Amino acid sequence: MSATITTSLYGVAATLIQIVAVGLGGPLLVGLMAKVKARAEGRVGAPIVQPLRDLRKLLSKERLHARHSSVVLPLAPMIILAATAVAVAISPLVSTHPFLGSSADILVVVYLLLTGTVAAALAGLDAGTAFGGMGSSRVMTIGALAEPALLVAVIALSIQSGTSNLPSMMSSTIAHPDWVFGPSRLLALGALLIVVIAETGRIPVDNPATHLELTMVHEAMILEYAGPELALFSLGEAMRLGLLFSLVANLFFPWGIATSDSVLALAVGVILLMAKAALVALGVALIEVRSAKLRLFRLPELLAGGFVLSVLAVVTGLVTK
Amino acid sequence: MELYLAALGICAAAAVLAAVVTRRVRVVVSSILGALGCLLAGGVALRILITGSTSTFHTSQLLPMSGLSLTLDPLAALFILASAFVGVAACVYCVGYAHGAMASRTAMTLLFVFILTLLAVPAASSVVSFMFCWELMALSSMLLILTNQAHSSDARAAALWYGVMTQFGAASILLGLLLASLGTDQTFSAIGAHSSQLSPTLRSFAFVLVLLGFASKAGAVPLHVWLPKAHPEAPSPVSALMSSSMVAIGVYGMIRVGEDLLHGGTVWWWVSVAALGVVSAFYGALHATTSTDLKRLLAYSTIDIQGLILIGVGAAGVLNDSGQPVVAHLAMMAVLLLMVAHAGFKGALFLGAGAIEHATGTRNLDRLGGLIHTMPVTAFVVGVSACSIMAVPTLSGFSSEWLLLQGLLHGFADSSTPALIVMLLGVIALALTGGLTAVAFVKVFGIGFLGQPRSSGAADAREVSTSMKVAMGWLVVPSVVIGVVPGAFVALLNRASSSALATPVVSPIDKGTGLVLSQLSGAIEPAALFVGLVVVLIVVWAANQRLAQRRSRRVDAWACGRELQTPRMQYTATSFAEPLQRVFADVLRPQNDVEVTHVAESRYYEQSLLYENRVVDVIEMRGYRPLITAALRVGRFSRRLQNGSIHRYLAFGFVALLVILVVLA
Amino acid sequence: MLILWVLFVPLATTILAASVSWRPWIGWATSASSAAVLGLGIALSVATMTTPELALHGSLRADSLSAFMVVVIGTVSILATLFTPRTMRQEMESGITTSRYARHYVVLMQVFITCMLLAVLTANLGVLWVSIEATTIATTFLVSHRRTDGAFEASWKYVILCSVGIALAFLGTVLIYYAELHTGAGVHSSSLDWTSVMSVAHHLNPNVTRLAFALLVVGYGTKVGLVPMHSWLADAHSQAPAPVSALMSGVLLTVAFYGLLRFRAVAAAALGPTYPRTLLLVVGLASLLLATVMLIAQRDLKRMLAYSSIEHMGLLAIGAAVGTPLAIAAVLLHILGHGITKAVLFLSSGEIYHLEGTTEIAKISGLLARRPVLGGIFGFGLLSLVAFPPFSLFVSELSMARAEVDAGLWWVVAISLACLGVIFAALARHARHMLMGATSSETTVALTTARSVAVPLVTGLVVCVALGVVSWPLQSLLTHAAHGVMS
Amino acid sequence: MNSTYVAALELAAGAVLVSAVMTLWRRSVRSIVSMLSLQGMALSAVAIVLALHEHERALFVTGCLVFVVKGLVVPGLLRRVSRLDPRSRESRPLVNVPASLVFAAVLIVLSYVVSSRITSMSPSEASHLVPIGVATVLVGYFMLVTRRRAVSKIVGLILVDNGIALVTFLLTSGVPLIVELGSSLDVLLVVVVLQFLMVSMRRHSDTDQLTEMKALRD
Repeated sequence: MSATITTSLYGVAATLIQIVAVGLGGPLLVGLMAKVKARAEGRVGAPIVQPLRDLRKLLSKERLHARHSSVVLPLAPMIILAATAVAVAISPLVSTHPFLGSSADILVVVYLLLTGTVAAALAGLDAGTAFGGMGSSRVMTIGALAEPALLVAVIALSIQSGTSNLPSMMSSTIAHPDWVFGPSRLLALGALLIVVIAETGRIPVDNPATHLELTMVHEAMILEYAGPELALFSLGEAMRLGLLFSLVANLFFPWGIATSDSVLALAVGVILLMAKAALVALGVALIEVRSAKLRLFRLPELLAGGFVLSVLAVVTGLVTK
Repeated sequence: MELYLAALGICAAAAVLAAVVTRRVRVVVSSILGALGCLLAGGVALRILITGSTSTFHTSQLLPMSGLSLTLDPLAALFILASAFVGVAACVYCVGYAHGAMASRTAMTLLFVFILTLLAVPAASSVVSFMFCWELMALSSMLLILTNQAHSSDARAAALWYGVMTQFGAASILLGLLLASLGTDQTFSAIGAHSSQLSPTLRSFAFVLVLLGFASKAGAVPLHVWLPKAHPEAPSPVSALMSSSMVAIGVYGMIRVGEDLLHGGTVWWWVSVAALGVVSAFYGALHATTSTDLKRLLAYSTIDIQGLILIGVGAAGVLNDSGQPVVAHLAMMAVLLLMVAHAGFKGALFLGAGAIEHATGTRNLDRLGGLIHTMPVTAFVVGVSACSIMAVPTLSGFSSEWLLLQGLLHGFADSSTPALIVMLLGVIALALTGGLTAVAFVKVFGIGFLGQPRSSGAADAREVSTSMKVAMGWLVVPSVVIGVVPGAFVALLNRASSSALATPVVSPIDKGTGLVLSQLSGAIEPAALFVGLVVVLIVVWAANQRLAQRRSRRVDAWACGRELQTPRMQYTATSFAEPLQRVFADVLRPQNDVEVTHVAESRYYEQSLLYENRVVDVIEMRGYRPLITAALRVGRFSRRLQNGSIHRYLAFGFVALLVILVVLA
Repeated sequence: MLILWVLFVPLATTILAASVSWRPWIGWATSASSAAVLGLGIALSVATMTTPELALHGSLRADSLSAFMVVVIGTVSILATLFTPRTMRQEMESGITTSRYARHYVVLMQVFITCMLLAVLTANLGVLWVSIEATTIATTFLVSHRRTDGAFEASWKYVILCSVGIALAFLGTVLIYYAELHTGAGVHSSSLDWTSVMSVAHHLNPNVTRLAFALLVVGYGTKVGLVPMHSWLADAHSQAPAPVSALMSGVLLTVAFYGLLRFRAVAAAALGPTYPRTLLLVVGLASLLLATVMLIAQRDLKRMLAYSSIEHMGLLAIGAAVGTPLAIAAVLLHILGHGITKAVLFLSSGEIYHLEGTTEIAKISGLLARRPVLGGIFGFGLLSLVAFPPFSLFVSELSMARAEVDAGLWWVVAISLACLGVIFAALARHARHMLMGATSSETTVALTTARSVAVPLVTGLVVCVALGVVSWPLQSLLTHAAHGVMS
Repeated sequence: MNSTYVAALELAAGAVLVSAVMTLWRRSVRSIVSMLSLQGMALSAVAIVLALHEHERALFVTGCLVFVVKGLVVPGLLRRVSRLDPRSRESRPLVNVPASLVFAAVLIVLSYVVSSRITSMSPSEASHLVPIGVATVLVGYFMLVTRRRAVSKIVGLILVDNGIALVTFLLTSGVPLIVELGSSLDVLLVVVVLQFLMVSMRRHSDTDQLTEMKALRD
């Protein structure tokens, strides 16, 4: 009985640690990527903690709502945050058995992320402006095209493990180190990277640093956001990024994640998670530096490529089983 | 069984009442009576699902030369339950909705006859009884589509399409059932007991025939063409019933005949079912994203969901045939859950669409907008149902799609090639449609309810009456309940699935509030997720209130500093879906017309520009239209047979006489 | 004695109608006479349930089949005669008819009905032929009743085609008689008596019977409206006054079919089931196919109904081809359902013609909006015609399909169902044009339909529904009749 | 006695067929009607010969009746009708005369083949002649199909009836009831048709009008 209580206490602790880690780490990853990009372009760049400072500043600003907007405007960032936070809470990022680990299904994570996208797209349409509609339309288009690649890639991983339960997937990967470099895994990794880039709105899919009408996607959507709502929105987006990077890292390289209940294991888990996520961020940043943003109507080709990779991953997984 | 018959009787009484009493009484009293009948039927169905009992009824006093046979088993009960649930909503909705042609004697009577047949078809358990109820269902729904025929040529065309398709479908089903019932007294129990003695070819032939008919009713591509015409044109309560219950009965037929009567047959049957599902899901989802007519969009989305259901049915059939009964049950339960969930949210969406049409006079999304301010209840209903259909956790669409994905995922453990192909295609179809559905329903809610009104009708909209709100609210309940505590339905689903599949196994899903598959591997606790989401929302909300200013200020939208913002500058439904339409231009084949009028003085200046964009159903255009043209050509050509010349008429007989003499000589 | 009354009542009415000049009450009297026939038919049915065969002097006899046919004739003729006063009034108002021709009309109608009753009640196959021939003569004048060019053309074609056809049937009857004479059983007394023919049917010379049955199928098939001698049907039905069309389509065709049913039993006994089955299947399917293609691009309302009669006669022929008790019972139910439905449709089409002045489909539209009751009756009649439940044609067609599949003829069912599908599409398309659409500008108010029109027609449809839903009381009679014609 | 009977029977029956073929051959309405009259008489001769041979009084009466009706009355009526029509020739038959005759020959052969199957059951002198009756039916029907004039059509119809009557006499000389009924009703029908024709002629004064009416069509 007491063992159960201890386990759940550790679970709660792990969950809280994960949420805090992703909540802080997400913005830091954004900052890190900006820094890497700046350095690669020969600039000094803002400090890595700049996104956190921005959040604090936005929170203290006046709350402004566009005239024709509805309850969706303030609600959307909260839903994005809530969905992402729950996804973070159930995912084994630091420990293989977080508090809500019973529902730690990778499909749940996928659908929670989709929920965030939907909320964001609705927010873009709420004010009734041309820009918001454009952003929403583009975000949903990209989302609709990225979704198949994401889901099939995830299924490819699940088929290999025989389950879509995240902790089980990770422990089976730990038990079969040879899987990591199998063709199915590599193909799925490729697909997931493309999806992650699309979902987090990075170059070559979207340029987070532009406000140019022709190229912007995400920024157009949040054009009517200001002050605290913008802060929540940005935090939510950053947490999505943190979650995705951490998940990719853990799915393909689960070592270091806490499998036992001890403070030490949790600490190791946090540190290694930070390191792995930072590595992924570094990789994505380097991709960003080396590529130009694609035209909107070239994007389907990229995303279809991701989809094909993921289908190939399933097929090779079945063939080599 | 007596109570079930009483429920049917109450519905019949409502129909008769609607035919004889005055308009005011008709709308209110008969609707309430109808709702009571549905409630009773639903209660009976629920009891059968809980106890797992089966009861039968036969009388030779009805239906000459065969008699009427009814059997209630858990499979039938589940479909009756779903129909009854939507039926209650449709009846209550009618109290506020029925006006004009819908409140007429004929329309109201037919509505209750339609509900009656929806409740009766799953219970019918002999070939003649089944066809009788089935055809009566087709007839009443076809006539209901014609409710507004005086003002809508689309409704007339839709009814014609629907009628012809359903008649060919019924013919196909009839022939299939008659072949399956060779050598029996045509009751389903006798067919089930005897069918294993039929030759495999005959059984397959019978199944293919039956499948064609049921697939057409279920809206499977390419037999779907009637659906996106008929569902939008029917009055909304009827659309809701058609889209949530009637199409499900098509699936019921496949399960009943394929699994129960013909005992699963061979693997390729179910591979073809799944293939139909894959095509339907993708095609439906794609058209849903590009439709701008709200109800047409919902109709295509029905095709999409029906596709997913067919994938599940196909997967269950394949797995059952290849010796994976546990996973087969999982897939079947997923399908049944998805069916029930779909009945709820699609019913609510159609009623919501009806409310919008009622309030604004249009169902063209390009002319709506801003309704969340004037119609908050409708906005809530449509919002929640749209989220459910997009599989947002923790609503019913999510629970059921998750279960379906689990069925497919564990189906990969089966190493037979057909099974793998079905699972793979199923996963791909689910993946492809998930995103497209999200686009479609973000469009519905975002364009329809958010932003500024795009027409005066939308601007002057008022919230609908209480009865309509109650009816819509009633249909939101399953979205939430199935979403949050899907485990509560596992026992019911297991009974229905066991009565469908010949090999009963211990339920693959554990008892509890969530969906825990301990025999396989995988679990979700939507209740916990729901609590988690709510807690985080509250925390974030509280934190936001504490950390930042509480008061908000209304300002003009910034829009990159543009001064003038008119409703016409908003993105419309068409423009919202335009990027996707371009991506899938090869499948959708959109037709674009650009008409430029230049000013007289110079061709470099344009006076006006007309852009028209249409997405027509390619399958209808390329597959059906040529057939119709050919039939008409045959008809016109054969008119020459009877050209009025008596010489020719006499010659027909003379030639026949000579032929007879030569043959007999 | 009952049999004699059945014949006596219409005969007496005939004499009454012939002896006084036209008054509307004579029309009502004919309806009363038809009602009496129906009542006597029911009494006859009840009687035949206990005694399988009622005979009178060896020249008249009634079994369940005859009794059922009397019921059919009675039912349909009530509907048709109820419209006599109305039709005559309308025609006199528009100057088509004078009181003299009205008298002719009523007398001929009664002769027509009497002949049909005689045809089903006679014991002698020769007299059966004679009475059917006599209906030709009566109806020829009824078809030309309006004395327009079209009416003359139609009745000219009708009389020529039917004379040839019925002559062939006569040849067939003679050959059967010849075969009966030479069975070696020493039958010499009763000259084509049904009972005696059936008693020696097993010994009939197969070669002769084969030819005879083929001639009978073509010959009686002419009156039934089966391919290849169907061509008169559309012309005659479209030109005759509505009650006449109703009576012709509703019962005349099926009375001739009754003759075929009798001879089918003889042929089946002499030749085994295959030959009559093949022959009837060929003509039945041919009729069905012809009706299908002719209905697709049909332009005239009454011709549309006429081709639909050909379709239904084809279905009956196919049902008779199967020849199992279930099939025959279904055929009989179909005869009754079709009779009532077709009568309702022809009578309402007569009203439509009266209102619109045309029967061209292209010129009629929005009927439901302008005449909701009449349009509704016509619409539901069409639904009954295309065999939707709960109308009785659904049950009978379904039972025929069952019997056909049981007999191994599933491909026939497949073809029939395909044809029925196309026919449904065609009829629905025409109905869409005629019934639906907006009200034209001139008459925006929906007009009521006279109760004297609506009540009988609605009653007819309700009877169709009742027949299709409730088994009692017809089921046992049908089974009885089916077994009777098999023995 | 027997050989005389056979010869007389064969002669009379042969006359029926010959007159039938002659109607195909001739074009003028008057001679066609004469042929018809001849045929009626030949038919009655067959009946009378049979009646004498079989001692059937009823058949004898029938034969006399046939003589009066088919040999005299009906042709007479036809003559009257045709007098209403100024043109007295079959102008353009659908199949021309030589081809018609060749076809008639084919029909006669066919009827022999068919009849042999029927009469093999109980061969007798009379039933040997059945092919003649069948051939008359076919020739009559052929005429009905291919001749445009209304009068020619009626002649074709009567040929069919006569052929059937011949078959009836030859096959079932014993019981004349239905024979009588049949022939008398046929006559009734023909009279109906004739009356029809007259009414129509009064309206249009042209028999071609009637056969060429094509207003009722699909």
